[in-house]
Amino acid sequence: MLQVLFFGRLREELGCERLELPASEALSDLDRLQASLAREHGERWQAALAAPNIIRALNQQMVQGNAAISDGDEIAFFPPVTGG
Amino acid sequence: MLQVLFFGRLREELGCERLELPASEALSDLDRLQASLAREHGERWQAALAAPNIIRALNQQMVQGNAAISDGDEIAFFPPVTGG
Amino acid sequence: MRAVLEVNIQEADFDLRVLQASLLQGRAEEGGVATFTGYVRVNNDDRGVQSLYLEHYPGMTERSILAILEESAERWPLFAARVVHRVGRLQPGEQIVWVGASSAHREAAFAACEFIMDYLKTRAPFWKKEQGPQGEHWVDARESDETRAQRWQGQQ
Amino acid sequence: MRAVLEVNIQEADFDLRVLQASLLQGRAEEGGVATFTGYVRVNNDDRGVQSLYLEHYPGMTERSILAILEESAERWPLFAARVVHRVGRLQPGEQIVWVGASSAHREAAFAACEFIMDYLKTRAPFWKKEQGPQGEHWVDARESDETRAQRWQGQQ
Repeated sequence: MLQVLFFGRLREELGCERLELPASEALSDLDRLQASLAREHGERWQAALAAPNIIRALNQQMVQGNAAISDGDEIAFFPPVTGG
Repeated sequence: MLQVLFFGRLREELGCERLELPASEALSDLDRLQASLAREHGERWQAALAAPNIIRALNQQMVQGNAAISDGDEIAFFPPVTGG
Repeated sequence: MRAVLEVNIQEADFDLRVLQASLLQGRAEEGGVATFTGYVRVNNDDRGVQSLYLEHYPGMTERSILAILEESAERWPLFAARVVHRVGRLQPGEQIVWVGASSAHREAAFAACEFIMDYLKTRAPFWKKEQGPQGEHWVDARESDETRAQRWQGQQ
Repeated sequence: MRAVLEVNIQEADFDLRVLQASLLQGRAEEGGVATFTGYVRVNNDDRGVQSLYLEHYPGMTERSILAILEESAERWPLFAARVVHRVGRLQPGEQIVWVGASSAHREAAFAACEFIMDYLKTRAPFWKKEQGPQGEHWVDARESDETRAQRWQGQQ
């Protein structure tokens, strides 16, 4: 399974904090996962996941660009951070 | 009168913390005062006041180079500072 | 000598004196401790902030800050470095974040402390939401924070 | 808005929490407080320092540090800046000096704090004398301190 997490404004826009999805060939990298999430859950998800500044983390590390994902991975999507 | 103060290692070398001198034409600037002090108080003063890194303050402000002094002024001689 | 690094993510407030003492551990030498403390904006602008909610990503938060501390200890000769960051609901004027670094060289302590804050602002997964009389809204990231973080890259 | 500036020269130890609170005075905004604390070297090198004596030039000390604080407040947008410096006899590990600066911009707080320390090290009339098993000696000024102070000149 893939654990998919959402935080901050994006979590609110999606109305979703956490998803579990079966790992599959169709979800083999971050770009494919994000496109699938945008496609499968209606207009709100499509709009929110199209934001240009979404940050992605794979197994709790920020990723620049795309990256392969596999069964057991934890993937997070979130807006730019504002701590400190 | 001129108030002349010494601090730190220089104070110890001279064995003197404070001097009062009558203002005079012969002590009209910092260079002349320092030369006079070196000349009038024996070898120890001459050696100690010849140190190249002595800092001078006039009325509690550090002075770079020479400066005129006049009656009522407070002059201090001291080694490089080591606070903080 | 390995630097002592510590990260605390907590709802509770923190005590500056206790934190600072934890950076010394009997190893104070010439030099010292540099710190930075961030506070919740007070209710003095037109938005009238009444409270702040800090969301974070448990697990990644601790990991990402520890990675920042490790990088700071590679760049500068530190005795210790520590970050305490609060989460949950905070009131105006309250302490949010504390960063401290100790070193025999004060320039190392200052640089590490500023580096840690700059990276924390752009690399650690926290999100601020402000509550005011007109409702609540998410705080936007500031470009200046990203610019400040980037100036450390390619620099030793 | 004029920055609140304060200098304390004292034999007594100081309380970090009280000092930090004095920099805020109900005006904390986004940004925060940067501080630096210097300590007496501990007895861990071959010279074996047992105690330290801090001599100063009463009157000029306060004046020169206030001038440094005023210059820092001209260079950066500060709410407040403060220096506490101890004099007299101190034991290894004790706090000697505390510098704090508060600002809405953390980079201003950091820069002011470091500027004040660099200038203090080279412009304020203090002299350290160490006491150890081989007797006592005056601490020599370090060239690196003068170099660090000079880098602020001609820089805004």
